[in-house]
Amino acid sequence: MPAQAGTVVAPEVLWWALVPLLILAGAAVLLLTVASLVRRLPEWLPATWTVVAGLAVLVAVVPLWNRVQDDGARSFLAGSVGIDGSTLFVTALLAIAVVATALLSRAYLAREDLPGVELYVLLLLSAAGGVVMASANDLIVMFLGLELLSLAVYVMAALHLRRIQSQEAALKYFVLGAFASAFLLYGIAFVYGATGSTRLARIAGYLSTTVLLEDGMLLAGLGLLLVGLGFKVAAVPFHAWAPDAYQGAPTPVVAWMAAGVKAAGFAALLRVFVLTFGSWSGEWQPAVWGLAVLTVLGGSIVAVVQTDVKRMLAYSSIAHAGFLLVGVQASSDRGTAAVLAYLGAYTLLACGSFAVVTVVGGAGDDRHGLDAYRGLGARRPWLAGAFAVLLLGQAGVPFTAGFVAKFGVIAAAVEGRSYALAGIAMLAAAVAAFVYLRILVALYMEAEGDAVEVDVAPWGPRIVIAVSVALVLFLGVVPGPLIDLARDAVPVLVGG
Amino acid sequence: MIAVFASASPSFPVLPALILTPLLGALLVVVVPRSRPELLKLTAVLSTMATGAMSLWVLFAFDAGAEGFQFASRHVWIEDLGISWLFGIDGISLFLVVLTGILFPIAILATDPEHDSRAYYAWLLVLEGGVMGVFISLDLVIFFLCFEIVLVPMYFLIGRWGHGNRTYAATKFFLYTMAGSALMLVGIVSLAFLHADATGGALTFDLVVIAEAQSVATDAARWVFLAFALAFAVKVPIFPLHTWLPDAHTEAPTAGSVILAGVLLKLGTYGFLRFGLYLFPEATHHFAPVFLVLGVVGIVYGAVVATMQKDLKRLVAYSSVAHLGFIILGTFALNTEGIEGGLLQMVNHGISTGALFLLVGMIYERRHTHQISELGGLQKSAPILAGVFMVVMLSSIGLPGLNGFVGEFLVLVGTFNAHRWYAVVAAGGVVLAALYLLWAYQRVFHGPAEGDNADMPDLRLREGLVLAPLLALIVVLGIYPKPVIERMEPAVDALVEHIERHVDGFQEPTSRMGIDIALDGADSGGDH
Amino acid sequence: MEVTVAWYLTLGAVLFTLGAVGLLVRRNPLVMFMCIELMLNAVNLTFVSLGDELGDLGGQLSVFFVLVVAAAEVVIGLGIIVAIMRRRSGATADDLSVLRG
Amino acid sequence: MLDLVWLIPAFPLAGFVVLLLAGSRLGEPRAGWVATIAMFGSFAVTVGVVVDLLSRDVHNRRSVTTLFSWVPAGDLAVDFGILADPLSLTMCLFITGVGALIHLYSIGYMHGDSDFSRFFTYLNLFAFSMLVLVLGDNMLLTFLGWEGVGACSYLLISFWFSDSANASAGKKAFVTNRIGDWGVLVAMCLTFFTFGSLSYVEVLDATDAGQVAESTATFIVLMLFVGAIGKSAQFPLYLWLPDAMAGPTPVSALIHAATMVTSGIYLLTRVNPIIADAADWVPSLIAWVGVGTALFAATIAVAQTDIKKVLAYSTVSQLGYMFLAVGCGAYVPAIFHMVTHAFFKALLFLGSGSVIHGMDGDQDMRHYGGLRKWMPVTASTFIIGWLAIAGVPPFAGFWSKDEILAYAWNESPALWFVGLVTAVLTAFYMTRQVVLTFFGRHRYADARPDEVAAAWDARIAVAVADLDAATVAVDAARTGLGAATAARAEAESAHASAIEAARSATSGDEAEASSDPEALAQAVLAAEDAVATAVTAVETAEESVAVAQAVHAVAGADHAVVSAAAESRAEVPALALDAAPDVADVADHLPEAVAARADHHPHESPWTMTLPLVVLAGLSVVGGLMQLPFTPSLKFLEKWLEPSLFGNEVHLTIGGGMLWVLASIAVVGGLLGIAVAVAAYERRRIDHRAFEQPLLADAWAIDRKVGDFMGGPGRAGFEAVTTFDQRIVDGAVNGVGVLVRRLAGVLRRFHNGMVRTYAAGAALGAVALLLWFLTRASW
Repeated sequence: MPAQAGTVVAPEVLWWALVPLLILAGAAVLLLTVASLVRRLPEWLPATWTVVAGLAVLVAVVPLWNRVQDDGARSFLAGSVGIDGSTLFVTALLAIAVVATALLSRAYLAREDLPGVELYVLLLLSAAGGVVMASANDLIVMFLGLELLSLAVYVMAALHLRRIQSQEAALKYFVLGAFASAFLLYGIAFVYGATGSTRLARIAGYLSTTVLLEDGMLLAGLGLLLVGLGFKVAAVPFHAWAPDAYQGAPTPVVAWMAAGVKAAGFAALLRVFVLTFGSWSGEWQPAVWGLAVLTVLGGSIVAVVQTDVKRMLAYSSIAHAGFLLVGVQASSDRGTAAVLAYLGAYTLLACGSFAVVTVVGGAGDDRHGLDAYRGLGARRPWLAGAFAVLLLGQAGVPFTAGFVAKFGVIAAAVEGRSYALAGIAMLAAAVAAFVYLRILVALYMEAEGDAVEVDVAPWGPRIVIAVSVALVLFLGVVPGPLIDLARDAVPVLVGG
Repeated sequence: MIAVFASASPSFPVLPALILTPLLGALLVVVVPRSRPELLKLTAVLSTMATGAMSLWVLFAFDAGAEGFQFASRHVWIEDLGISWLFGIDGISLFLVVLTGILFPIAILATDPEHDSRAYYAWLLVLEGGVMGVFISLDLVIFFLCFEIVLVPMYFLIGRWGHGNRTYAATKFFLYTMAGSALMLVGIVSLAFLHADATGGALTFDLVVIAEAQSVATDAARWVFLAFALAFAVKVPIFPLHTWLPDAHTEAPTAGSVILAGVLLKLGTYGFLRFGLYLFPEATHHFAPVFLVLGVVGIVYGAVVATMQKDLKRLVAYSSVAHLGFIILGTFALNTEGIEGGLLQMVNHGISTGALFLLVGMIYERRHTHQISELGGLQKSAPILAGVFMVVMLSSIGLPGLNGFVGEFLVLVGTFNAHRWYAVVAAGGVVLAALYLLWAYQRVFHGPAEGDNADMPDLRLREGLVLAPLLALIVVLGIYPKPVIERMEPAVDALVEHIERHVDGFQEPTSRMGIDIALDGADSGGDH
Repeated sequence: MEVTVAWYLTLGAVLFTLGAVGLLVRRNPLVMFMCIELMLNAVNLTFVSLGDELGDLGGQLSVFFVLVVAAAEVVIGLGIIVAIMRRRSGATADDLSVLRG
Repeated sequence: MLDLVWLIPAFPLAGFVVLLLAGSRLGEPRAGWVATIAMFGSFAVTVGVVVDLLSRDVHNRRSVTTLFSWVPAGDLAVDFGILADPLSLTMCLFITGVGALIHLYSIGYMHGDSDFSRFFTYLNLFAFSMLVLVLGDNMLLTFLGWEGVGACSYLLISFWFSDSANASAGKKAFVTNRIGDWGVLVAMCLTFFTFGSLSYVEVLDATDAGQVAESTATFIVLMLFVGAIGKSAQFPLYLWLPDAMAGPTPVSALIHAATMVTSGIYLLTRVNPIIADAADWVPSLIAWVGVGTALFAATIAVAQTDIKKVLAYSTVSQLGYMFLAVGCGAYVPAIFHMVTHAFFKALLFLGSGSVIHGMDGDQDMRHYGGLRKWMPVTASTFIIGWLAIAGVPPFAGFWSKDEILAYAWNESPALWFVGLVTAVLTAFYMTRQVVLTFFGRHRYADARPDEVAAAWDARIAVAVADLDAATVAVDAARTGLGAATAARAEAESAHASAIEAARSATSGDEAEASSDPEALAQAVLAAEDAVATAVTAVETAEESVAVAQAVHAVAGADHAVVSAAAESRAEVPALALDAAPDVADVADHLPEAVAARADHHPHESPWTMTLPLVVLAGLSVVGGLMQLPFTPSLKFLEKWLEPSLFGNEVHLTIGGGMLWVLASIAVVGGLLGIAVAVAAYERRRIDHRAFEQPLLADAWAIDRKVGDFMGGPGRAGFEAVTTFDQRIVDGAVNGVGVLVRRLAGVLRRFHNGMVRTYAAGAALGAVALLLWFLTRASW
């Protein structure tokens, strides 16, 4: 509604809906201020603070969830921000990722003896960005959230001051990220031009009510949006940053990239394409189909020849993105629910896996070659066992959360009659399985060789690993909760 | 109608117990204190024995006359997708369950792992749980879950306790079979959705419901069938998808080979029956010629390749390819004799080949080689071992009076009734079977015994006790298979009727009085 | 002749392309970085002209957000570049290829 | 008694089980007795059943006793039932009877074998399988026995497995039989397909009622015939039988002469109604294959030297007769000959076994001769068997063979003629065998050709050695002489100088008379002595040279003689009929073995072995009484078998007179064969080598050729398939893996670490996406 001259309509604000965001942002700001005021902060404080913040968000989400389930989704701030099931679901995932990353980081920073506060502040901020993305009902807001998220992560990637790889990763990530957000922005501009608004609800309404005679600008906008978001979720061919960034960035940060950033990215993807441009799915589905195929195949195949475990996991995360795109491509409620469920499972898998990598990486964070894992099964049965479970989970072996996730997206694709896509995805999964098997072989079936002793995992990573493994198995056997939550979390657009 | 669940589920949920007991055992094995290693094997043996006992109880409690599924039980798993833990047993799965129940204790008792027995036993128990799940689950997704999960324990068993080129074999096994079943998942889901669309009902993966409805359009059904068939064909394995088998069998530890040959290969053949014929009668009938040809090729090809093997274990592995060719042949003959013959062969092959692998393993323990050239004249030093080997070998050759024959003959008769010339060629397989096995026996047990062969110790009591039940079965099933057959018959008849009901113009190909084969076409495909 | 919105859009597109191509052809991180700024500003131009075309404030408003974001990016970007230059002065973007494969 | 028919197979089965469980504990000879008693028990029951059956009227002589249901699957319902009818019981009679005798015999024959009990275990198992074969009331049960006997034959042929040759022989037998079994399998499939049943009663009655099409019947019979060929060792599947002789002799007698090999004939006789409904050319095919095999095998038997090989080929030949009979629709004569053959061929085999036993395992007839002196019982019984098989009236063989020939004439004179020739050959080679074994010189102690050759080589070696030694001696002597002569010359010159010194001293002026003449004289004398000794030395040296040369001359002469003799010595014949090869020249160079054999005396076998011989001999004499051609009333066997033959028995259309002619021709032919053999081997009027052609000895080289093919192209083919499996089939699988890796290798090049490359990739993707979207746009 264009503001009428003279009167300023103060947009209503649903403060309760903003609680998670406020917690995260507030925690970040507070932590920063305290840190800059107090000389010597106790080493444990920042991490604990962040963990508490994350848990607080988790707790806060519960009543909001119930409320949204009861009286439906809401939109406020002149319809530019909304709150619905998906918002809260993704927020929860982000919170989990934050907690996990924080738990990993403390041990990590101590081991690498790096300055202790920035990482947490940035983590909280980027999480806040993620929440914004997940609750954006306006393309510009979404862009802001995305930038907040990304900018923080760029810096986090660069945080390991003594590793040139860390800075290189950060630079690549940054340059390409900025490049991509330019595309995204340009796309937003076109959509704005074509539909006269950046509000998702208005766009959707406009598209459903009017027949565009000239849809060139809109389609171009769609394409550019797809580029921008495709970059965030590391879809081939916009994925190139991911392997390098993953390999170079500090491992806990990688956990956040894999879990948090992906979740936020797909949340945005769903809101924009499935939700807003759902009526135009005929136009963009084929494009996403192509992206999905490229991504799932590219990720799996290139992973085959990697020797650095971090890099392997990076490519596998690309393959996972491909699977998620399969769900997006379905452009249906089932598909959306499947994507959300997949994100839930993947968050666990990623946090757990990178927790293990953090532990094995050892001082200097550079022991990521396959031979670092050789014979681990004999030396550290529990660690290796946990990693094995997580890897099998990523491979989508039955009775792990990974299978439930894959099953969901495959079902969605089949329901949408995309049999070929489903088939290709499954075959790619078989290829990817080889990668995980290679690691398993190293863990269990090869002589120790000259593997360096892995030092005992501190309690932080231990908790992360234990919890994620437990949940991966639990959700594999009792997937009900995850699937139901995801189903109830399907986003809805409410006009402002 | 198969749909009716013949007997109301009993008070004690025996079928879930068949799965849970071994898994529980696995858990126990994992938590056995480090200080009491001797408990590991005990726990494993006891839990498999318990499972075996339950399977036997099922066998005796089984209502022989009734068709349809017994001991049925249902627990919802994912309501949203209509997936539930749906279990049931009929004459088709009954004996495979029993076979599993019997073979696992034997495999565990027969040999001890060289290292890391905790994980070894745990994996074996998980394996048993998975296999049981495959044989008793009547929900497509649950079936797939078990079908897939089986790979993991087997992968570790081969890769960690195998010999020689074990990692290669294990990885090949895992990837080959996983790739094979990748499309089956798509097939399963597609089938469920197609069924839901056609019937307008809710999404369900209930095998019986979908199969009885036969609501899916012919072409779609054929495609989905192919997706299933690929998975099963790899698992069986059908020529030319068999090459993972010799590697896996050869490198696997003895227990692994026994289970692999005895039970795991049956996953495929069982799948063809339960999820091929039953779900897709039309498609099965349509593609039957392909599988018949591949079956015959497998019989001859497997035998020929087996003849030339230099590694005893590899030889036995290739003999499996030939035997499973017979099973495929019988299955796709689409008549009672053939299918029952195939079923019998599944059980028989499990017993005979399982026993063969045990014996080869025992020879390996003594001589530390599988190379035929390094063995010879063992009958002198180990007459009892040789005698047992002889009996098992003859049963594998299909000597009448031993278990191998009845099934083989039923398959031939059934196939002949349906597709004459396939049977004529397949019967030639008996000659080759005699050739490669007798030749192997001659090179291993006959002739002069030199070096270590001369003083190789004979069978120990424990080994004898392990083999005894198998030998007993070999003889009993050869002389008196009636109890087995009559329990299979209702289910098989129902299955054949099911096919007749749902394939236009298809009649069970049976014998015809006073037929003049010269006038009767070269191949009486069964449908007129 | 009268200048329609199409011209502005075309100009924006041209600038955007220029920026993109520049990023691809230049080695100096700083210059690449400026190219990105160029792209963002091309978008700004597009926003403004479209907003004007639609008679809607949204377009102009967006530009402010974009400017802020661009500023933030400058800070971050320069920070990272400086951090790298401190260790390897005069490094071009292509020199930074330790991570590959 | 008929309801106890199940006891017939039960006895040997029980024996088998007992021996299996307790055999080694029972040990020798108890294990043997257990087995033998089991057989006699079974025989007794059989007799009882037969008596019982005889007491019934003719149409009531077929009874089926169903023990339990074996394979009830779908339409196929196969019972474990016993069909007791004249045919099966006739088989049982001689299987159990002859079998019992052979068991008894084996107790003696296997004496001292380390695997004594294992042998009898197999033997009983075989008897059981054989009885199941004939008693089975359906094809499948027959097949059970059919394969069972095959397996037992395999086990027994390779009984002494440590020798690879035996093992191979067993394997060969089993596999070759399996080829035949393939035919039976197919036949059973078709039978079930046609009749929906495998039970003889149903199938045969249905066929008899003409409910089967000719083509079907033809195919069934052909397939069964393939099986029969395999089991009854007819051309071309006869190859395994000669090798089967590797087994212990009682096995050859029981399995490879009397019982198992006749099951082919039994099977065809059993299904005679189907043959009757088959195309006309089928019976003649059977007849021709039969008679052809008969002649073929007979020709080979002529040239064999291994006593058991002769009998083996003779068996093949006799079985040919039986097929000839079946082909001519003469089922009764077929069975008749089967029974008589069981008598005399078992007798002959056991006899040969006894001989081998007495000759310490030597099976080469060339080393026998004149054994009747040491083995009276064996000899006399063997001779009876010989007369029986040679077709000399009134022995059993004459009647059966003659009847077959009569039917052959009835079918076609050509068949008859070939059969007749075979009969002549039979008489010939059997006579040859008897003569070589029991008559003529006892050649066992003879030096064998190889030994003689060896001796000669040794002898020549010695001569050469002597000659060389002499030459050396001569040279030595000559050098000695030279030395001596030189010494003498030296002494003489010393002597001369001494004399010179003395002379100058005496004839010199007084002024130098200082030297002492005495000393000089001494020197001269000493020199003279030296000369004298030198001279004697030379003389002795000359003598020794002479001696050495004399010795050399002698050695030379001897060498010349020996080599000459070696040149001119007569080739020692492999079969020295007239006299032992003359080895006077080399007597003391023969290997010890010869001397050892010289004082060896073949010995008669223990009673356990001779008793069966006597009994069988008796049967071979009177066996003909079963079926005397003179009047129908004397054709007991024919009347007895009638119920099993559904009146498919062909009836002779030729008159009694003609029969007499044929019979007499046959007899004359037989006598002729005998006469020739006697002339060649006993009287030695004819050179026996004329008959022992190498090609015949090599069995027409067929076996060898087949072996070469199997070892050559056959094996190569199998190898090819195996390589195909590794390279192509498995190669494809691994190829996929390689492919993925290659692809990945290509793709990873894009990840070259340069941010600008990445950006370019992304930009390209963006452009592609844009273009794609814009193509779908409407302007």
